[in-house]
Amino acid sequence: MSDTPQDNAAARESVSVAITGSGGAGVITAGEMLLAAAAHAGWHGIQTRSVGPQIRGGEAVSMVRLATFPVEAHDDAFHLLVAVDWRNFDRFAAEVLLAQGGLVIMDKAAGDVPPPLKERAGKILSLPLSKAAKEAGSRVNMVALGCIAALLGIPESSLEHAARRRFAAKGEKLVEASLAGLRAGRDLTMQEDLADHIANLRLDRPEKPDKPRWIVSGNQMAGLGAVHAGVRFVAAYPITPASDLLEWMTPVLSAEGGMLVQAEDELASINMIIGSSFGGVPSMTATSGPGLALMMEGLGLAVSAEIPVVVVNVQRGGPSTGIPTKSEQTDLNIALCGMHGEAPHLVLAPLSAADCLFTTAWAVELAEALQAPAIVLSDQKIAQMKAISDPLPLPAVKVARKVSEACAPHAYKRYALTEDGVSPMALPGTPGCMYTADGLEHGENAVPSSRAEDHAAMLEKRARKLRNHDYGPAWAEVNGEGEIAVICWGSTAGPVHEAARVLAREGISIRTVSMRLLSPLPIEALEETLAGVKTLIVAENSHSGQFLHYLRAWCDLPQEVISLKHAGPRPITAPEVRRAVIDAIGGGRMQESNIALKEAPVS
Amino acid sequence: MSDTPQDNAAARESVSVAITGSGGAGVITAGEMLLAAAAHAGWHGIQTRSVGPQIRGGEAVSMVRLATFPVEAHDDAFHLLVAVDWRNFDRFAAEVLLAQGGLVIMDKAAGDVPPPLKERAGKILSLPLSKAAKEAGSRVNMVALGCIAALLGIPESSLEHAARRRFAAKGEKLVEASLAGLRAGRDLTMQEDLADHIANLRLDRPEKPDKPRWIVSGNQMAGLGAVHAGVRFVAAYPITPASDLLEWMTPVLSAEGGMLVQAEDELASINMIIGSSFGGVPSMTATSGPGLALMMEGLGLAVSAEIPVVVVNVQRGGPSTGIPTKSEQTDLNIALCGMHGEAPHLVLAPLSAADCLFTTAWAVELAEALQAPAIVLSDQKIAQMKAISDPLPLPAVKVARKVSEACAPHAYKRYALTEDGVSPMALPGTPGCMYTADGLEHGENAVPSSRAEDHAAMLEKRARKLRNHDYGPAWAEVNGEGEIAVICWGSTAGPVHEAARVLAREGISIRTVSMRLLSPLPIEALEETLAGVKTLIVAENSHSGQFLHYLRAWCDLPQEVISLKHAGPRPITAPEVRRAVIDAIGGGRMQESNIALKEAPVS
Amino acid sequence: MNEAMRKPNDFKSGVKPIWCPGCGDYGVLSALTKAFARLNCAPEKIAVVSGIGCAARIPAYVNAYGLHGLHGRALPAAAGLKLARPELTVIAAGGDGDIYSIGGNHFIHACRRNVDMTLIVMDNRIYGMTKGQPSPTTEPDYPTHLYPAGTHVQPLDGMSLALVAGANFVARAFTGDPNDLAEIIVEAIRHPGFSVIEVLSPCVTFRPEEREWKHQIARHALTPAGSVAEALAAVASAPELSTGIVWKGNRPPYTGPGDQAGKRVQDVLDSFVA
Amino acid sequence: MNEAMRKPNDFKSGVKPIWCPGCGDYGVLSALTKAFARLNCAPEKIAVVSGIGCAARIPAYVNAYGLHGLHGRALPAAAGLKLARPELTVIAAGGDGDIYSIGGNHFIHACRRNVDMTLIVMDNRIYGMTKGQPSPTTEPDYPTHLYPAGTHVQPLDGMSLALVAGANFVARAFTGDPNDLAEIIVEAIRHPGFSVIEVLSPCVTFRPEEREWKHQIARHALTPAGSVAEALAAVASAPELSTGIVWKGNRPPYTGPGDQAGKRVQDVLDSFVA
Ligand SMILES: Cc1ncc(C[n+]2csc(CCOP(=O)(O)OP(=O)(O)O)c2C)c(N)n1
Ligand SMILES: Cc1ncc(C[n+]2csc(CCOP(=O)(O)OP(=O)(O)O)c2C)c(N)n1
Ligand code: SF4
Ligand code: SF4
Ligand SMILES: [Mg+2]
Ligand SMILES: [Mg+2]
Repeated sequence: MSDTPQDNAAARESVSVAITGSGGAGVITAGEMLLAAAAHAGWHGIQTRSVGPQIRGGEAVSMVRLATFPVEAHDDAFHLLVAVDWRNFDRFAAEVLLAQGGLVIMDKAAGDVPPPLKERAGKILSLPLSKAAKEAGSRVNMVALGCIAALLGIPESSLEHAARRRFAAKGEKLVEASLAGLRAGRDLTMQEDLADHIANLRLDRPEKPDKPRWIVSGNQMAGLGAVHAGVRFVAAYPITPASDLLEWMTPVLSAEGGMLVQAEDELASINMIIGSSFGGVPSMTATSGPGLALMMEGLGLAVSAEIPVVVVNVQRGGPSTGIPTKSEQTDLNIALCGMHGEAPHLVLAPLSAADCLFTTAWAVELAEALQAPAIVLSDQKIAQMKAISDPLPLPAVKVARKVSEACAPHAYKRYALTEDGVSPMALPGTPGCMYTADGLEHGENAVPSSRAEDHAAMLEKRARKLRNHDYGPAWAEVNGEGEIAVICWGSTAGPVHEAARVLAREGISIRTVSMRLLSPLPIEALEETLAGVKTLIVAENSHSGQFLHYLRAWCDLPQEVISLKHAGPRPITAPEVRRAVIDAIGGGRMQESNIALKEAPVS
Repeated sequence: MSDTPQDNAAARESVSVAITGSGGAGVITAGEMLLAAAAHAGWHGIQTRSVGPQIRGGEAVSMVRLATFPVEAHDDAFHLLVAVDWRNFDRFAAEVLLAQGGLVIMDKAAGDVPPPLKERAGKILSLPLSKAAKEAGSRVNMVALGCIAALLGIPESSLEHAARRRFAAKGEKLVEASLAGLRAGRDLTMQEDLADHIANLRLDRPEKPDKPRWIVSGNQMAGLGAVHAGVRFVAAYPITPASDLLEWMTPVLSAEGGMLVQAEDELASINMIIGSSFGGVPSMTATSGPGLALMMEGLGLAVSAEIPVVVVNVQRGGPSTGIPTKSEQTDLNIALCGMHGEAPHLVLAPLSAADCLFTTAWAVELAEALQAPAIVLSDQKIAQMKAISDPLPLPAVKVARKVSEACAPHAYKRYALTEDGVSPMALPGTPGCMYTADGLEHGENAVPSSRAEDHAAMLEKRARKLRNHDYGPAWAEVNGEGEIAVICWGSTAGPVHEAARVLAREGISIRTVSMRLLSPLPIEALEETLAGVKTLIVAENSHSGQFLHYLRAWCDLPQEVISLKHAGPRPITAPEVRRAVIDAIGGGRMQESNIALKEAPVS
Repeated sequence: MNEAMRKPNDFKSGVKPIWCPGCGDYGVLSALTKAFARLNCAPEKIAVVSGIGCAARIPAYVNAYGLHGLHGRALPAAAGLKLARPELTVIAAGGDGDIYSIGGNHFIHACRRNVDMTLIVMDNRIYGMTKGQPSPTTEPDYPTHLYPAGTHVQPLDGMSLALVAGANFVARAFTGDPNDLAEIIVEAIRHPGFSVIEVLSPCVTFRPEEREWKHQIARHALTPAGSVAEALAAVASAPELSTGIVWKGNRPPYTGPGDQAGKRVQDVLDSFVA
Repeated sequence: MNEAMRKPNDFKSGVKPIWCPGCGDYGVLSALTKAFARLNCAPEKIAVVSGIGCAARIPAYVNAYGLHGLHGRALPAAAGLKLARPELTVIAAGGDGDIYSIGGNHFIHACRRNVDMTLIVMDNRIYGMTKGQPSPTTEPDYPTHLYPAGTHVQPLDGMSLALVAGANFVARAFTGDPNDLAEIIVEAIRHPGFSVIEVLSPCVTFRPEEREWKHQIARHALTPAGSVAEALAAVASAPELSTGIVWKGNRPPYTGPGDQAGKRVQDVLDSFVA
């Protein structure tokens, strides 16, 4: 990895490949199979996709990064770009940057290479991909995948394994056809003089893992975490990019004795889960920005009536309908501050696709323990990413709501002012404790009250229970030492961790703080963690610096604060983080005030 | 005004009276008539009320403050408390504090005086109010009002004027009866030996105003400001305490050729006004917390599609349904940060009941000029307060949307990247400019785009147009000089201004900054205004300090910051502000960091 | 508590209603407690779920579990509760504004979803709690502060909508006849699936003329019809203030999507292996 | 532009639809432009307002003013526009999910409010845009990724709801018969008040079997009924895939609450004098 992305590594620890083509070409399938084959062979890696606006038949790019070490994020340039065709490639150009000197392979029939690519490419190779596919009785994506696998050095056995898994259900004929295509692709590559490029693209051998690796998406892991933690009722309304989380959950819930109900809208879904959780069943919904906006009134009720619910919000580009298929970290504001009145609640963020498992389960634990709503801020990047992972242990969460025993008539106080602020909750069916949960301000006995004293006591109780809880060390992943720290939240952790790894190898030690618990903000722990830091780089995938301003609002930050941010389809990358650190070391930029925030240059 | 509220003034510049009684007793009417009579006689003053949860027939308090100078807020104690009965008085006890040594007048039949009152009262007088009412063929509230007027020295002619205005429409018989009651009250008082108290309660003579004074409520003034500024379409859904704003508007709009449509819910109202404003008609809605929560998705569309709309949000106690009939300043968070994605927009706050006229009109001007949604954060206190005011001039706002002329087919760019970020908007009916407004991210031509470049350009455009606008001096009322400053927003301005007035007479000069424009935050102007300030007192009617944290998030604040805050039915009072200033001067409290915020002691 | 001996009073919570003296909602409260007594339900096995409004205040006055939620959202909250806790008797309650205006979408989808619970709509043809704005059932020419000259909008016909949308039991009752109302509530609760009872319940404060309803009611002018079409015709042709049960359907109640051919958590882990 | 010469093509914007090849919505677009041509509207006097979904993408493809708003909210936005700008021809358009699921409340209230505009519901019995979840019109046993074993929920009958709720013109059409559809759109636009056209519009991607609809349509099995009750009966008894106009009512359109006995701003100032 270097400052200007270029392709000059010797033996590769990490290689990035993009496959592009218009609808029906199957480039997504090819990318997923490449990942699966690599996983089988023992590599790590991730695969993501970017698609055009067409519902079907639109153009798409499949982006794959493979490595000998665990990766959670893309590199900022691709070493190999394979184009089945060039249709609307300019739509993706900003997301798919070819490394300087990188290799481009394209179908002979695809037409002209887009000019910017031409400039950067080390070599452009026109191969008869579609012709070969036709001859092999296969499809062009398989031929392309065959080429790629051969260049990268993916064992044929792993490729065959991936093809069998993929197509077995559809019959042996399809399996054979795809294998033929893969072979044709390999043969095409071998006929060319690509020695230099092959040397450059070939991956180091991986260490063989003990157990077969998993391929997981964030949405699957969030669903798994929720069901594992005991969620048995889900009500939701479909929305991209949360729908596949719901689709994963329905059958599992039905097998676990729970259920998923498709509601008529998000107002219904949030209120349905408030009802079910009032009934004692851990409950969840999943949505994305526009749906979250519709749920805020319901979440306020959950705050006031102290009813635990979990909302997994898979962020996408905003504002409004925005860019539904692309990632962004800009629902932080609404998640933190989107309710009217004083409404303390929980906000968490998974750090990677795999971490969706732990973080979602933890959210269920916290919501139930604190009788408060929890918003989990996932995002499209990790939610729909396919990531190779060691098999994940089911997290050891302790999900336990403090419930009330049966009691004498009129003795039960639903909102008793306990020391920790959590009051035992009577579940319907418990004799003697009949009460009415209320979103009107109330006294300890749950009867509505507009008295100033009751209001003050309840506001304080609801704040106290969150403030005083012991969240343990999971509030963030904290690594490294040094006077420079990079702080981030959620899915930006991936590139930050990788930048730290690269910098460490360059002999530069930095501190990284990747926050999982965003609200209540663990101010003390955070300030302790940042003690001694001179320069703080705040990295986030937003336009206005929502995270930075949130930190400023509540914490004393180090003297110099650098904001590394940009919104939209391009996430923050590891090289950007690394560059920001190097620039910060370069110095000459220290400043007294943390007002005139510097914005790190962003490519 | 003194530290421990007590009643020891000589000639009164300001006097506060509370009238309490259960439903049907008419204490609200009495308070309003007292205010009207005082206005007629040339005093200034305000009247507010507090009611119990009953829809009708519940207990109520009418709180009146009269003064020789303009007042916008209550004092923190009452010099005279008149009780028609004591039913559920404890509900209001925290809101109606008797000044130490104050006078209590009660009906003979009302039973025991609540113990805390007994301790504070200088004298408790049992009078046969209801008996006298019966004898006079009048009602008990008129008798009580007669007593009060006599004690305060309100001229009988003004009282009679108020009674005539109030009851004329209902017939001369009622007028006569009420006059009889008023006289009976006066006579009752005169029979007692109250010389000390009368001396104490009697108001200084006012300067006679040139023109007859007005009595206005914030809701009326907001409606007037909106219609004056050109709003001609309102869609809304009833909610306390915004309903009377709507009820004021319907007939006026119908006379002005506009209309008010009651929508089926708040989702409909916000989308209706988006539709009408897309059509070119300045449009508005009004709501309160729960309704605002439901409008956030719509407001996000208005941000993205750049459609001006104004939402007057009359704040009440939160979270959730909260305390619908009481005031609070806790919708700041949602108003500022309640939309998903990056959604820059306008947030304004009127500083008083009268200021609702200017601020709402200004909001219409800004929304139209910047093609963005504007939220006006009024609150129950000023919205439903009755305030005496000099006649208000209709503000000189310039409401002008930048519209597009007819143009050649396919030439029109709805979201053209202009320098100031505002793009001429074509109104339906304009030949050649047909385009589709969109909440999906789009290019200049309004066609949806998920390209990173388009997204970045539009995010920047939407932020730029707000950032670069010249808002002039109206962003805040700034007064005074000194190293101590008090900053506040919206309706807390009243008590802050009054505290400054009192302090000035005590020889203490402070700076006060009462913010009207909250978003975009005028950072430069604010920092300039605060230059040289050593101690900043941030006053707000919230539990968590929403305003303070917002300021911290974006500005470098002075070295010492003191948070003066409490939520709920009791607003911040002038004596509290004064005390915070005195304490700050007391010193010994300066501190380096602005993290370990001090909270001013609050009674 | 001796089960055989439950009385209406056992179902009163003792919390003092905020309702105006004479409000029709007192009669609904009284009928509801009578119905629970007749059904001999255990109070802890009942949940009353509501939105916001005068009518929607009813849960706190009943000695049962209650959820006083958001304006318009009683039905989804009630459905979530019933689906998660099928053994409970779930009542949803609210006013004409709560259910038919802001809650209209949940109303039609609750009818079609047909969860086994009972909805009581206390119809006073006005927004009581917010002091007298028109509701979807207000007559087009009825003057209010908001519309001194009336809304000019056709009222919504909740019963016909319920019928078309698929409710499994549809009735109208009058709060001034609490025994009859109690009987209808008993039948509605017993009837499987989603039951809708529209209760004419005067707002004596903002619509004092509704006190006259007691003289205008067409008691039991509605009787169970043989088909939805007949029920619709009956509602259309009956006098405006008719009461009675007009429809008892036989659609099976919705208890969730049932078996969706899934695997349990432990068994699904294999699917992640590359 | 010469008014006498407007052609369907004059109403195409040139923006390339994101729709799948073969999607039924192309036919709706084509019929809509035909209807505008037949009505000889000026493009700048038309506004097409929609929510979110495949169907709801239609405004950008029409050469007219368009508002592509929020999922479910086409109808209030369209009503606001029409009430503020009564001289415009306003079309609201969306899918079965957009209008009947999340937009259901606005649908019934739009019917009862009766603003003079036309709603086109492109019904494909599925959520196309979000890739195949069930909609309110999906059959209870239809398998999707979300519910492999079906939802077990009764479909919503949009036309009957429209009739009961008060729509002034109700029809069903088929996108595969664009001339007929265009004719129905022309009639709907011409008819005063709120017009509802449910258009059967196959989703070839997520419900490929709907390609068969072209063989199953009962063309004009519906004809204008004499009363709402008859119209309801006709809808109930006609074959599932019937087309035709079933109702033309004569309720006067809503143009706002009209004169509410108010004073103009300058005249109202007096009322503030103490
Ligand atoms: C989201 C939201 N919008 C508006 C309100 C204000 N509100 C409270 S009750 C009510 C209507 C009450 O009318 P109805 O449902 O008929 O009940 P009633 O009081 O007549 O019994 C309204 C509009 C609210 N609480 N929440
Ligand atoms: C508030 C909100 N919730 C959910 C979505 C996601 N969403 C987009 S379109 C759609 C449904 C589309 O179905 P339909 O209206 O039938 O249109 P079709 O695509 O089938 O034409 C959904 C759920 C959204 N955009 N906004
Ligand atoms: S306002 Fe009307 S509905 Fe509300 S309590 Fe009073 S009488 Fe009943
Ligand atoms: S997904 Fe279905 S509805 Fe959407 S464009 Fe494709 S065919 Fe049409
Ligand atoms: Mg009502
Ligand atoms: Mg559809």
